Amino acid sequence: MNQKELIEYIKNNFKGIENIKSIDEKQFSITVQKERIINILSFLKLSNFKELALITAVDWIKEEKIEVVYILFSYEYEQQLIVKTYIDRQEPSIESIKNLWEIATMYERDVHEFFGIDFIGNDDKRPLILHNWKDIPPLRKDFDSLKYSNTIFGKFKKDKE
Amino acid sequence: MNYNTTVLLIIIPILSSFLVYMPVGLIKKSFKIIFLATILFNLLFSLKIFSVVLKYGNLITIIGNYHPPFGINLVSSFFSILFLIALYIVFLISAIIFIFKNDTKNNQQKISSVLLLYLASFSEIILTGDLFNLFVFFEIFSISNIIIISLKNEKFSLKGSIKYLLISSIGSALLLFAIGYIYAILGTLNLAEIALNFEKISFFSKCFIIFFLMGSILSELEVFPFNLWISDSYAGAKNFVNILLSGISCVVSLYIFIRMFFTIFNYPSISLYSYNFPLDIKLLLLTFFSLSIIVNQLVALTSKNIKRILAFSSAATISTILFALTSGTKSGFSSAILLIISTIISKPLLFLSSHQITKGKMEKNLDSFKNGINRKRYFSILFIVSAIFFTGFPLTPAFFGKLMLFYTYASKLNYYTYFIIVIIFSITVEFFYYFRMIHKLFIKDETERENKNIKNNLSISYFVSGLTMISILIIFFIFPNIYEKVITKMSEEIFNQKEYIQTILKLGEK
Amino acid sequence: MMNNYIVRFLIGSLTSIILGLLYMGIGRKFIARIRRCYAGPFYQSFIDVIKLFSKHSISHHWIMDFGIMMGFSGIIATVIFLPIGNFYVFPDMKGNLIIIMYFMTIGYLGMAMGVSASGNPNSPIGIGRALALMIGYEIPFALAVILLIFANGSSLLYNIIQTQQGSIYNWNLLKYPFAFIGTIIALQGMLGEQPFDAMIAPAEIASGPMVELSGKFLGFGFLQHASQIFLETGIITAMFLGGGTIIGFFTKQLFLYLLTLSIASVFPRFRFEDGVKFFWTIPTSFVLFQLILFLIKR
Amino acid sequence: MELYSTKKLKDEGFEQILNFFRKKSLWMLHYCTGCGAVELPPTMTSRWDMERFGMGPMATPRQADLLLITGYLSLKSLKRVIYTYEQMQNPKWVIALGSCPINGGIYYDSYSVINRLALYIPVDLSIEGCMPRPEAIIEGFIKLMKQIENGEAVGYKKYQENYKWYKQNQDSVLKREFPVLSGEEK
Amino acid sequence: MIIGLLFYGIILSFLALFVRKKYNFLRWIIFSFYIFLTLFLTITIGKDSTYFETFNLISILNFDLSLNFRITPLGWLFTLFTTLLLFLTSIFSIVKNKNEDAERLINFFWFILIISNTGLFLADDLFTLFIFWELIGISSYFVISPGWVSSFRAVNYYFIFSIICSFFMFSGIMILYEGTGTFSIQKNVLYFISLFENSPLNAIFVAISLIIGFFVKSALFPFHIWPAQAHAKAPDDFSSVLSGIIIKYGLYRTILFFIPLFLFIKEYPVNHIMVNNIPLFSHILAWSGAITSIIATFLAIESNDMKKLAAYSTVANMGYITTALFSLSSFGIAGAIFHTINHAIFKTAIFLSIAAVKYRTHETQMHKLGGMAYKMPVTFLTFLLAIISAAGIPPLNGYVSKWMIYQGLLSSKFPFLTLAIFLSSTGAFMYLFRALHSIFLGQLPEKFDNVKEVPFLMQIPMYILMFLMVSIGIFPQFVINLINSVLTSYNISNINIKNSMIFSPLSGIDSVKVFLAFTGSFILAFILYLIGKPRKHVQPLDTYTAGQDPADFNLTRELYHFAYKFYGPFEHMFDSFRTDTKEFYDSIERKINEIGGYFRDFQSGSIRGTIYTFMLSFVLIIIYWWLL
Repeated sequence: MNQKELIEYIKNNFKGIENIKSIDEKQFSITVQKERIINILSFLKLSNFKELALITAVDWIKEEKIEVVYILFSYEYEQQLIVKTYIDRQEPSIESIKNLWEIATMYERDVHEFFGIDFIGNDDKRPLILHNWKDIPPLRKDFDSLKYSNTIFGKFKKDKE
Repeated sequence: MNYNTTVLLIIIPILSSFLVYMPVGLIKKSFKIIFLATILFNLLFSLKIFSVVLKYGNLITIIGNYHPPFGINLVSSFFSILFLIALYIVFLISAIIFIFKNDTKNNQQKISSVLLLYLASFSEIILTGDLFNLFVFFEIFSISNIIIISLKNEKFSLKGSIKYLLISSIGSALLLFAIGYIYAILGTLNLAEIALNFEKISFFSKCFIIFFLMGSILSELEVFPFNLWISDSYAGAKNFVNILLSGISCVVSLYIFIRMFFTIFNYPSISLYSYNFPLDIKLLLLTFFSLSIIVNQLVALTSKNIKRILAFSSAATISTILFALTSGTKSGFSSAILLIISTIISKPLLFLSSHQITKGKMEKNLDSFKNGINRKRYFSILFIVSAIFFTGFPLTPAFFGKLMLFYTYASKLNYYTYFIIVIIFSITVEFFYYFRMIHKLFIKDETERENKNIKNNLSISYFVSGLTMISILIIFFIFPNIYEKVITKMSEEIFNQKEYIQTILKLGEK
Repeated sequence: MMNNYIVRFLIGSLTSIILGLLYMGIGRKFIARIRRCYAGPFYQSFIDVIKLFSKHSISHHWIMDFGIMMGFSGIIATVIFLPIGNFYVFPDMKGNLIIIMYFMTIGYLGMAMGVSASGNPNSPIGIGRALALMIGYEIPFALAVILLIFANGSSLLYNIIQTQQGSIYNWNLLKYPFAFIGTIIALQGMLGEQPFDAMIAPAEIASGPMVELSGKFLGFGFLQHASQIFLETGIITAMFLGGGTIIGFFTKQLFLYLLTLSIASVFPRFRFEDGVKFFWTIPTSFVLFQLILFLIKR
Repeated sequence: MELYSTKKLKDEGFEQILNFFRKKSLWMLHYCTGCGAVELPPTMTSRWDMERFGMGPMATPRQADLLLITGYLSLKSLKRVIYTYEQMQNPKWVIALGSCPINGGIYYDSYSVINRLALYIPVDLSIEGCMPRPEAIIEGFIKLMKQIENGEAVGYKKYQENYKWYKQNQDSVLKREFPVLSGEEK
Repeated sequence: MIIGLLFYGIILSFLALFVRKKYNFLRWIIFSFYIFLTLFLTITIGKDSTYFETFNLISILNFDLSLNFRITPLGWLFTLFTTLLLFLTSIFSIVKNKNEDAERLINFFWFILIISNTGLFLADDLFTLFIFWELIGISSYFVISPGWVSSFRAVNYYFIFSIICSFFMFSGIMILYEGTGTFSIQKNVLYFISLFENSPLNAIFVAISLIIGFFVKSALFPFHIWPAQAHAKAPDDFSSVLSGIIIKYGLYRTILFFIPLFLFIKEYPVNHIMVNNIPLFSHILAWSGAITSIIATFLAIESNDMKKLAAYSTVANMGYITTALFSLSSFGIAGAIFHTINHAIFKTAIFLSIAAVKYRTHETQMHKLGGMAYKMPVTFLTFLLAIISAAGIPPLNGYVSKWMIYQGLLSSKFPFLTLAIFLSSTGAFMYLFRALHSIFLGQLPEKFDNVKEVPFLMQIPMYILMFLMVSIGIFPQFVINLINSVLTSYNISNINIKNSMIFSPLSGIDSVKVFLAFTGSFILAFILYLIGKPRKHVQPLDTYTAGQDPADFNLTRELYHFAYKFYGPFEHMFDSFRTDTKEFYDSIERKINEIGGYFRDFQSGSIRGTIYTFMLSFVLIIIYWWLL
């Protein structure tokens, strides 16, 4: 099944799927509402999009939205499917897909650390990469990294002036 | 020398075994007094006879004025009287236990009469000079044995007694058959007469006689293929019966074996040679007895019930004694006597003390021995001392017995010497399971509830009998040369058959 | 008499240290040459030792200091019994082979005790490997020693050397060639060179026993290794190459050391149990074959 | 920021002689932190051969005198570098390769990469270049040797004298109690 | 006077039984006082072998059984060093047995053991030898397992083996007695030698009966499992006696009988198969010793329990001694006797230090211990010196006897035996260091932080043992003079010593010079140590962990101690041919039980069955008679 048939197949099997776009002949993306994310992902997993490559997020500060991105890959069709959902920015929370894919716990823990998204059902909230981090999640747009670096690491600059 | 009163030793017990039923005067428990009186009489009277024998040598009692080759006569030689005294002592001890402690109040009267019959029968067997007389009292002896064993009327004792009944009846049938055959050939039934012209008869008939006579007493001697009745009867019998069985019945059959082999067949110089099948009787007996030693020891090692262990260890010791006797030399005989002495004394003691130690417990297996040392301190010490005496710790009579045994088989340096390995195996196994039992006494028993209220009701009779036995053992330990004189005298008497025949037949002609 | 011994003792021990370091320096240059680069000057190890003794050091317990010192003194004490050329520290005990073999174990025991008191698990793992390897290479070496003792009827190195005097043909090397090959392989294990250096594998167990040795303790380790080179090569020259005069003796030692280094620089590392298996099969069969030949001939 | 004057802490007399030997046998701790580690193999092996100067890689900090920081240091690796540095024995020297340890380099604005290594451990010599080539590294080594020879390479003494200042800097970065950007100064 | 001593000992042992539990240290003081008395007497009596004493027990049935004693140089030497070591262990056990539960019984049987120990060595005739041999068997059995259930399993092999060997010896004595008519050792030994000429078959039977005792008691190849079992369960201070002294009895008796025999055959090899001029039979024994030492060494390398390790090392050392003894060269025999003494000394030291560690930590598994040296320095020093002398490293006493053993073996041309001994002595170094590391060095677990040194009374024997090891190591000539007196009594050529310089056919050593060399080099090392910059003390956990702070991955000192399966990969090399002899004996035991069980069920069969068997067996006898 090449990409077009796949897109057709998904379009008429599922409702609540907004714009399906094919990025290139190996990749295509769909956007889904937040509530339907779980059963779409589980359906995709069954129709041999076996591998969850990545979970990440994008902070749209203007639209007050955070976009959660799931990248799936299927060996059979050799297609990469990008599933996007938009959640509210103030209290970002979404269902955890821990029991679909084991690896999801690690990705969700990472995204939680860098974007502050609360994944319901995944209670592993320990810091993963950052060391002794007390501020707001760093990859949020409203986080000013230069100011942070200057305040904490830049002491020598002040002495120089 | 003619001494007719020894017959009293037999008549009095038979008489009193009937007297027991008639209540004498007002005393309700009169049978107890009669019972004890007869035993004491027998003991004292045999001591008197012993003093006479010491003075005049062998004594002959002629019954009904028929002179020996025809009539029945009793021979009380040094060897037989001493045996009798030893057995009377053991009988006295078991009688004390039976009378004072026994709880089955009602049929005590009946049992005492049976015991008295038992007493009469074994004293007659030892004293008799006549083969048929031997058969008759052997019958009474086995029957009374059966009755005693079946006293406890629970599964094991009944099964054991029936087995014993069957085997001993077959044995006595064989004995009867042998008597018939001897009477047909030699015409006489007097032991001395048979011994005199035993050489003349043909080889085949000699083998015939030996086998059938042997066959009858083998079952008594607890030799392996024939001792199938031991495990049930010993396990089932009451305590005082065990003492009787282990102390007296084995020793009596041993006496018959010695009397037959050494006086009648004149064992060491027996000529059993014939053209077509030379019979080396010594090798036959040796292999037979060593097989029975090994098997008995193995069964003793692996069985769990205390009584069964002690039973099979006594069976093994008796086969060792037989093993020693078959060597046919003086030192072999003296080692046999030494082992007999140690069994007569320590074996009943073992039964007695083990019974007391396992008194409170349900099943009488090895674990019931646990923590014996501080539960029943007196009896455990009794058990340890008697075990040490029985297994032949250095300087005890059994040790000298084993010393002599090794010496007998070492001296000849022929291919018989290699039978020693059987003895070594049996000693090792024996040491092992006796020390396992002693070791169990010291082990703390976890399952035992610490209820201090088991009053240590030390029954006097057990205490007294234990004490007497221990004192005998200690005396033997401290003054070993008591039994040295006894053994030398016995071996002289046994080994010259001529003197035995002369005392009977010469007197007869005169 | 007393000062005579002290002087001889100093001569014996200092030559072993100095020459040992010298051999190490030359060895490093030799290996560098094989790797097509120019290692530092030949006196580089002297500098290293002095630098190490100039550094501060840490120790976890006085047992660590005592152990390292004992290790070093064990090796020096063994060198005392070694014939250096034809000079003997103790004239009346001219190099007793069995004493030397047993004295070497003091060096191992001392070093092992010191480093295992340091508490770092890497060092006992290294020592365990070293001891297991030791039981490996001791067998061919012991067989060679037995062969020579049987051949010369005396376990003194002095007599073994005497029998090899004269021309090159009566060197034990030529009389018992297989035994020599076996011993050379055993020497490889004794010095802890490449195929058998599982015990100080820098990559796996962070240089094994020497993981906690800093400053002067590492200096002791260096000196011990140096005199160990001098000792082991010295024994084998005495046994097989007929230790000649002072100069001849040193050149033969250097030749042996460079031989082991050339083998070392081309071989990867054995796992230590395969090393032991190797020792018990190949070199032992060489020396065994030679021994059997000798026994048949006698 | 000149907390120390090299003159005050200069080695004198006997130490000066020892420095001659220390210079000739510098042992480098084989601890590759950042992207500069790839430059070291050529310097060690036959192409540039630092063994000529008696320098060699050592497995444990106990045995090493020279700590090579090869590139940027995140907070977590800074913690390990400080722990290893303290395990090394005096006299010890630190060389920082690349521009990141000097001013944070291309990660100047990153929230986890430190901007200046000198604040946390004394750096004796920094070799610029976004990963200097082996020739520059060898040049740096020779410069350090000269410094050691005339007794100026005294970073370790400086660390001992101003230990409190260094500890304070390290704690300010590693053990922060309060958020940084929320405004209130710690 | 000896009989007075023994009699007095028996009275004391019964007396000690009645001391109440509260004053039980008094019981042990009486005990050690008695041993001191025996030690004092043995020294005062001295070595004149004319001293003869007899005590007539009984004479029955043409046997005159009497205990008679004679001081032979060999007997005297063995009594001296065994009583000395027993005295030291008894001092150690005064404190240790304060709160043991069954110590009243242990004391009583240990008393009997001491009495029979002196009795055995000074016995002049075989009957006394057998009586004390039997007493030792029984009393050591009861001391090892006084009422503990678990230890019966461990001891039953020891018990069975010792009974078998004592009764085989009994039959051997009887055959000899029949020949010579008396029990005295001298006559019997001569008769034993002459027996080989006229009736070889019985001579071999007697020889085997005596050799089995030797094999069992000194735990040689087929019987090498009982020490490990018995030691693991025995009370700690007794295991030092068990492996220091009790294992030597078999050896003593063999020296009495077999050395004169083999030397005689060596001179007049009439019709004996000679293997490079020593009798084939002694060659086999030498090889059995070598095999035992190798097997025991590899078993010791694998064992994880420190007492089992020490037990296996005892078995290995017994292997050396047998090999040296049966190489029949003068140096071999002298080396064997000297090694027995040395082995007794350093093995008691090892076991006492292990007992001290166990007294404080109640733990015998080596991987659970660690770092004891930091808390118990004296015990550590004793253990260290004991290890050095056990591995035969020069300055201490082990190397002199090992060197003599090598001289003996090499001078009588045994290449492969020397190789076997060399392999097991390097192996010895392996497991001894492992014990040193995992018990005393490495990381001290948290739970043993408050472990203190053992009380002073326990340290006295350790100091004395250390002094003994060092002094014999430096001045071995005192002990060698004693051994020479023993050699002359067996007219073997003496070892020539010129004040601390021992000459052998192959080479000579001067142990004073060896010690000087070692101290000189140690001083050199110490000077170098002072030259270097002063060192700084650092906490045990502050080690190189590749930069990771130990507190981060909650590393405790116990986890950080590497001791479990120390030579894991090395052991895997021998997986293919690993036979477990204990398994072999268990299978025999199971087989015996099976047969016994078969006969037992056979007994309690049905009634009808009994009759059939009765008749069947009767018929079988007749057939058997017919075949015969």
